[in-house]
Amino acid sequence: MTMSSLLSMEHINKSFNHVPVLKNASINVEHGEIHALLGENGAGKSTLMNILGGLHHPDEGDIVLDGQTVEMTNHRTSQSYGISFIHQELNVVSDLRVYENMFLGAELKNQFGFVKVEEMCKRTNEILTQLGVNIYPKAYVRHLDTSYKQMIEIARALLHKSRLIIMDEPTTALAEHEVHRLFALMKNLKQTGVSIIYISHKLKEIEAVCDTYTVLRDGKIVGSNRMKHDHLDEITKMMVGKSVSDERLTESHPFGQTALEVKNLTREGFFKDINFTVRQGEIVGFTGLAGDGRTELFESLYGFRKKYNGQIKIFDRVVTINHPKQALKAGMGLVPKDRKENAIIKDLNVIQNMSLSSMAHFEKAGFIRGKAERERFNFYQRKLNIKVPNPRTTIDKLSGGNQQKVVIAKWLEVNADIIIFDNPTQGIDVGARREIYQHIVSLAAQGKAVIILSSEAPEIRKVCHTIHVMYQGEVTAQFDGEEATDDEIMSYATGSKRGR
Amino acid sequence: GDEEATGEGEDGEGTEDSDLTIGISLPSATHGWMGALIDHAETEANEISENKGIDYVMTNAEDPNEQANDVDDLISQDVDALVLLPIESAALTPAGQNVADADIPLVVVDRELENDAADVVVTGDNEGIGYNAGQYLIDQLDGEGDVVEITGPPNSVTEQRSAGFEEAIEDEGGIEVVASQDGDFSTETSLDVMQNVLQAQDNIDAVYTQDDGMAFGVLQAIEEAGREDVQYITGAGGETETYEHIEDEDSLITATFLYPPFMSEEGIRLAADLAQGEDPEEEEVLLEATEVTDENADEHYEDASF
Amino acid sequence: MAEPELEPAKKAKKWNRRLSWIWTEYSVIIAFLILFVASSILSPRFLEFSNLMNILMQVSIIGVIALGMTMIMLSGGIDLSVGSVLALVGVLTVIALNASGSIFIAIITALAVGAFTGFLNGFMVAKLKIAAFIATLGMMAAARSIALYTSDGGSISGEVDGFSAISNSSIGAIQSPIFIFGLMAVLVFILLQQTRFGRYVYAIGSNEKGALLSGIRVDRIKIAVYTLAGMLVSVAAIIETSRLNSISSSSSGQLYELDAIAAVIIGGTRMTGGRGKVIGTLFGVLILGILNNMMNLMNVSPYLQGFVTGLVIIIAVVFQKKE
Amino acid sequence: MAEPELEPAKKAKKWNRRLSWIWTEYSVIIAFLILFVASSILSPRFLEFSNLMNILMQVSIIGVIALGMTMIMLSGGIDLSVGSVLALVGVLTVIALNASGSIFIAIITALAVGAFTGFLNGFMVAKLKIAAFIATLGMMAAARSIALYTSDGGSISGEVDGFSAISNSSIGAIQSPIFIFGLMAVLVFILLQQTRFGRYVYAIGSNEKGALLSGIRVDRIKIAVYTLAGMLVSVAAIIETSRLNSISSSSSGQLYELDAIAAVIIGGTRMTGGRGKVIGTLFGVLILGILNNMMNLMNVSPYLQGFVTGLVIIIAVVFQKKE
Ligand SMILES: Nc1ncnc2c1ncn2[C@@H]1O[C@H](COP(=O)(O)OP(=O)(O)OP(=O)(O)O)[C@@H](O)[C@H]1O
Ligand SMILES: Nc1ncnc2c1ncn2[C@@H]1O[C@H](COP(=O)(O)OP(=O)(O)OP(=O)(O)O)[C@@H](O)[C@H]1O
Ligand SMILES: [Mg+2]
Ligand SMILES: [Mg+2]
Repeated sequence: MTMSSLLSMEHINKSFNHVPVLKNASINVEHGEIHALLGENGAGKSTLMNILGGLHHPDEGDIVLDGQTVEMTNHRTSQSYGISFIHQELNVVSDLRVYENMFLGAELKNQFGFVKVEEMCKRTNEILTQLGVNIYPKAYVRHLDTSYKQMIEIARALLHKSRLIIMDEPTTALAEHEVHRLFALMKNLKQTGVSIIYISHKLKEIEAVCDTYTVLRDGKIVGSNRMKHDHLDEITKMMVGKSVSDERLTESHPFGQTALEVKNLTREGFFKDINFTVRQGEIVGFTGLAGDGRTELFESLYGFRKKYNGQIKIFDRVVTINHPKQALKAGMGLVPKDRKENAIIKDLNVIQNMSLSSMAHFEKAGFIRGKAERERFNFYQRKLNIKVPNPRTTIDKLSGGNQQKVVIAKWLEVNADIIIFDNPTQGIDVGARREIYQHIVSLAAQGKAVIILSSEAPEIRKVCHTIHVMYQGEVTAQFDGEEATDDEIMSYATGSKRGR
Repeated sequence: GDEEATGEGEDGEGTEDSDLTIGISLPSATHGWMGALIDHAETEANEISENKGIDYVMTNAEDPNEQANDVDDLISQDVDALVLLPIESAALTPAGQNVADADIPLVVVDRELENDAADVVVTGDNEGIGYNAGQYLIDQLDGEGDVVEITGPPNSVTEQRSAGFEEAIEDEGGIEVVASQDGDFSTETSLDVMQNVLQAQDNIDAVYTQDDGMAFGVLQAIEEAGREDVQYITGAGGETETYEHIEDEDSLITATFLYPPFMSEEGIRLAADLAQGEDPEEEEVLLEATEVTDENADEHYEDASF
Repeated sequence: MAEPELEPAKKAKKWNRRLSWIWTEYSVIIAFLILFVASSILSPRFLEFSNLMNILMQVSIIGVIALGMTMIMLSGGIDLSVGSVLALVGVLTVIALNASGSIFIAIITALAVGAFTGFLNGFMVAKLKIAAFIATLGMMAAARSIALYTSDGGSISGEVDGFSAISNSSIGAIQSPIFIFGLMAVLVFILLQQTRFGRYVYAIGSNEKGALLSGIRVDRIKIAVYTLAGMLVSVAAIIETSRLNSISSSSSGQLYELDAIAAVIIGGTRMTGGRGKVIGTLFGVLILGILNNMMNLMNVSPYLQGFVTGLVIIIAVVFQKKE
Repeated sequence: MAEPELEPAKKAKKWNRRLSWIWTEYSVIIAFLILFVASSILSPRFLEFSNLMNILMQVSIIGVIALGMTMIMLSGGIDLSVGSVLALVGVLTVIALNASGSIFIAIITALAVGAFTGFLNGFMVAKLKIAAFIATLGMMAAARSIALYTSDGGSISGEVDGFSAISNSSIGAIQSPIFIFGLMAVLVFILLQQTRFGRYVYAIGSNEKGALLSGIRVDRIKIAVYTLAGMLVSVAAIIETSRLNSISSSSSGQLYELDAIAAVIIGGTRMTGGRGKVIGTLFGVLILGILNNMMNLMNVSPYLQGFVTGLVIIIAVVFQKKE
């Protein structure tokens, strides 16, 4: 250990319910560096950081800060050492206002003990402006989009003068230009001597902003080094244990009949005049910035939001869908975004989460056949490589990425003719991400109509036959998947180009 | 014969002949009168246990079903006599039958059962309270006037006290009940309710309340409103404080009608006798709803204990 | 080589794990056992067969209600109206019984009234989106009021022979209320554990939005839950009315909601829904039953019984392992 | 060019939005106004000054309790023990008063007892992690029990001159309970809206984990909330005891918890916490007060009053705009 290290965590061991999650893991972070912490889903990244943040206690091992061994009794100890933590799961308080969230736990007060509202609003505005977001500080957070909530979490970490900021997948809900702003800010912070531990599954980001990296695999350290341009492939191999190819996944094949046709779909204030068709075997992507209305559009189609004008046809039948159940019956499924809020049922176990939308498959004479459920789950566990200590544990015990895989398994089991994936790879590691897209492609090959919503144009370009770009509730451009370029998509998504 | 029957089983060691137990099943104390009744029962039972060596087991129930359960418990404990104050007469009738079937002497207090399971019945006269209060007000008002009724919460006691009152004033065309509202056997509630009633009624000559505690609330409301029209307030029960009011010339509370909580003492004394194998002297002890006014308040002052 | 040394440690670990699992899942059973053993020591009468049967008999009404409450609370709701609805069902049942002279019609009336009030509760909660606490609080006031109004505040008795036999007969050594309670428990257990409906109830209690997005008709399931719970209240009302061959519009069912909710929570069901088990509720009901029984057996001062009950409820809940 | 055409539409939209905002935030006030106007029409007596003062006077006790309940419910909890604690505080206060002869000591006793029971509630909820419903249910049973025990089930009266002046004096035309209620409302309002403590209460009710991770000492805040609410119950107990110069251990405070909770929810506070306003609670309390007043003024059958109350509670809540 050199004296100059800001942090070193040494020989950390940690088990949950006797299952080892971290095995002799160590990490070393210098002053003023951005350190990437990498690894597959469930590798133990969040767990390691939770130990640093005082949320878990290591079974063995030391935490050394500036040469001194410290005891992280709880998260407040950690905060008192100047460590800020942006958690993987959003932790904003949705019933408070933006500035109240920003200053929660560290309010500015006057000598009478009353809070200084205006001053807090002002500071909030300053920081949010730096991050390039424009939110009214007195707005209630519950009215904001997920990406703004994420920005608020980030801004809050910046507000406190920290020595070390832990960012556990901060960009999963952000659009690309927001990510760029964040990076610029991170680099500024670095200049002032602040260190950052950065966790992400987006290797492009890692390459763009990180100085050093540590790779975890199954709770063990498999490598740690300075970041170099040509390391990415090697890092991937370290993480996954094999190399992952980067080429286009989808092949062109003849499409079947039109599965979904949408005409003039409008919902006041959310989206307007939406027209598109999806044929059997086709993969259609919708991309744009956060708040472009794509989630609202497809939630309306799916019957989750009820009021809209226009016409929806499924296999030439005009349908009215007022409830997700009707959508399912009509042959349409939706894999929602924001898994914690929308997709997982945290008190049900992993198997039960998998079977929830297709109970009919596991029923006999009105009773559930537990064995059939389990067997079906085993099938998906193998197919999607789901890491789970025991399928009877509740799903919230799984790592974020593995939770997402269970959610995907649930919708594969539904076997709908039309499947909408909203941000399906949120928080998924590179290896698994490719696997998930492979499954999506093979669904299309089986004749399903597939729709993918994602802010990550580069990613869906690899899978989609057709890409629609949305801007402020309207479709502004339509591309063929093979010929679209990221730049061009971006210029429509940001509204700098219109009408194509 | 009874004693031998209950002496069966293996509780032989150390058992003496005088090892008798009285079971007492009462409602729980949700208002003052019942609280006083329970208190009297406990005091008397303790006294008997000291003087005569007769133990007791007391249970309290919130509702008729729980009370039926309590009675079952007491039966299975082989008590030697049982004192029962049924929350509801009809509901506890089968339970009373079970007691009789188990050959346990039964003393019923306050409310009668609908069969003849009881060996002795000690009751006050709920209808009498209403009837006597009605008569009293007719006398005082010369058969004419506007009367407000402040009732207890909806239950059979309230029903009887209202029915008696109604019966009394029915024959006198001149008495009109201008409002009848629920004071919940509570001083606080009666105060609030009476405030509102005073607001609505321009003229009130007298207030009939079904409980002394409520009379106090009514009195306070009238005094606060500064109303001169009300001349009489009647209570029911027989609290010490009521007698003070009755003897006080200036107080509007001029009469109450006895419904003494110490009837439980009487019941327990009788049960103790029955447990010892004595026959009851009489099968019905009716504690009359005696009218207490300033003429006879001093006679009853002694007995008041709550 | 290290194997022989590792083995016992491994075994111990496995046992540890199993014990901690039992503890988490079944701490209420342990609490029950402790109370049971303590009671046997404190009172020689406690273990007598007739006393144990008394306890079962006494808990059967609250028990049946608590089964419905378990479903409601698993779905994330609560029902404060059960006591008043019991009185209302009882009153209307006896009226129907006396008017028709038919026990069958009385039972149908009971089930219909319970189902209807339950349906109304569910409708308010699911469709009108009223917080369950307030919707059922309103129902609590309204149902009691109607019961009082239809019976002039008094109690009414059955006048048809045979009605009181429902609760007052025995099957072997077991009185029929105990039997009915057991039967209902099995039915609710199967419903919750073995059917899709049950799965949906848990899902809704755990994450309502997630359940909706999974294609579950959340509204219907909720209405069904309250309706079924209402019907269980009907069953309880039939037991109670028939046991006493009468029902009091004013005092019957008073505070049953608190007993039932307490039993469910002591049994380990989470207030906010999504987690809990019927079996836990059964033991929760038994704990309360033994407690009442013991306080009677030991002649605890009536004024202090509330204190003891409060204390035991809290201890039983603290006792449950927290995550 | 299109501008002039757009303008009026825009304005209308803005108005629309403002109206819908008022509606969302203050629907309880609208409900209140409707009830108020309806009452004035139905009963000519209603609008008399003395009647309005009566109403304020009658709601002051539940009102003070409901203020504390608002804090608790904003933090995501509930307190079923308020009625019993009121009785306990009252009993111990009168005992202290009569023993010491000092009004000051009586008031200190009242505050200490309320604070202590509140602290215990908070401790059970925050530290022992017992669901608030069950913890305060236990306290409800225990407090009533101790009150009954210390006063032998009866009621006790103050024997010190001047104590009853606390509630029975007036400041100008305003009786002191109304004044105390107003003062407490202002204090709680400031506490919740203007201080960091208030902010934390909302945060905890909205997202406890988020609040915890923000470095808020959730446990302490919760304990403080329950303790403060307990002290408000003490204030209510002082008002009540002093008003009648006596307290009944058995009947005082019965069911106050339901009235207070109903007032808070009618006032728009969310059952699960995080959302709500003191001002809403004030109007919730007034709605219940007017309702009781009107039913007495119009001499509604006591049997039916529960029905009317239940109905109005539900209508008032349905009335609130849902998101
Ligand atoms: N509280 C817990 N109880 C039991 N097991 C846990 C708990 N938290 C994490 N785990 C397990 O620890 C392992 C590591 O999880 P962790 O969240 O650290 O993964 P991760 O590397 O952050 O993955 P991801 O990239 O998916 O977020 C997983 O197998 C997970 O199931
Ligand atoms: N109102 C209700 N009353 C009682 N049970 C109900 C009610 N609504 C739904 N259920 C039960 O809940 C379960 C799920 O109902 P749901 O309507 O979601 O099923 P489904 O998958 O649509 O079935 P189907 O295809 O037959 O319509 C079924 O077991 C059903 O019997
Ligand atoms: Mg993670
Ligand atoms: Mg269906």
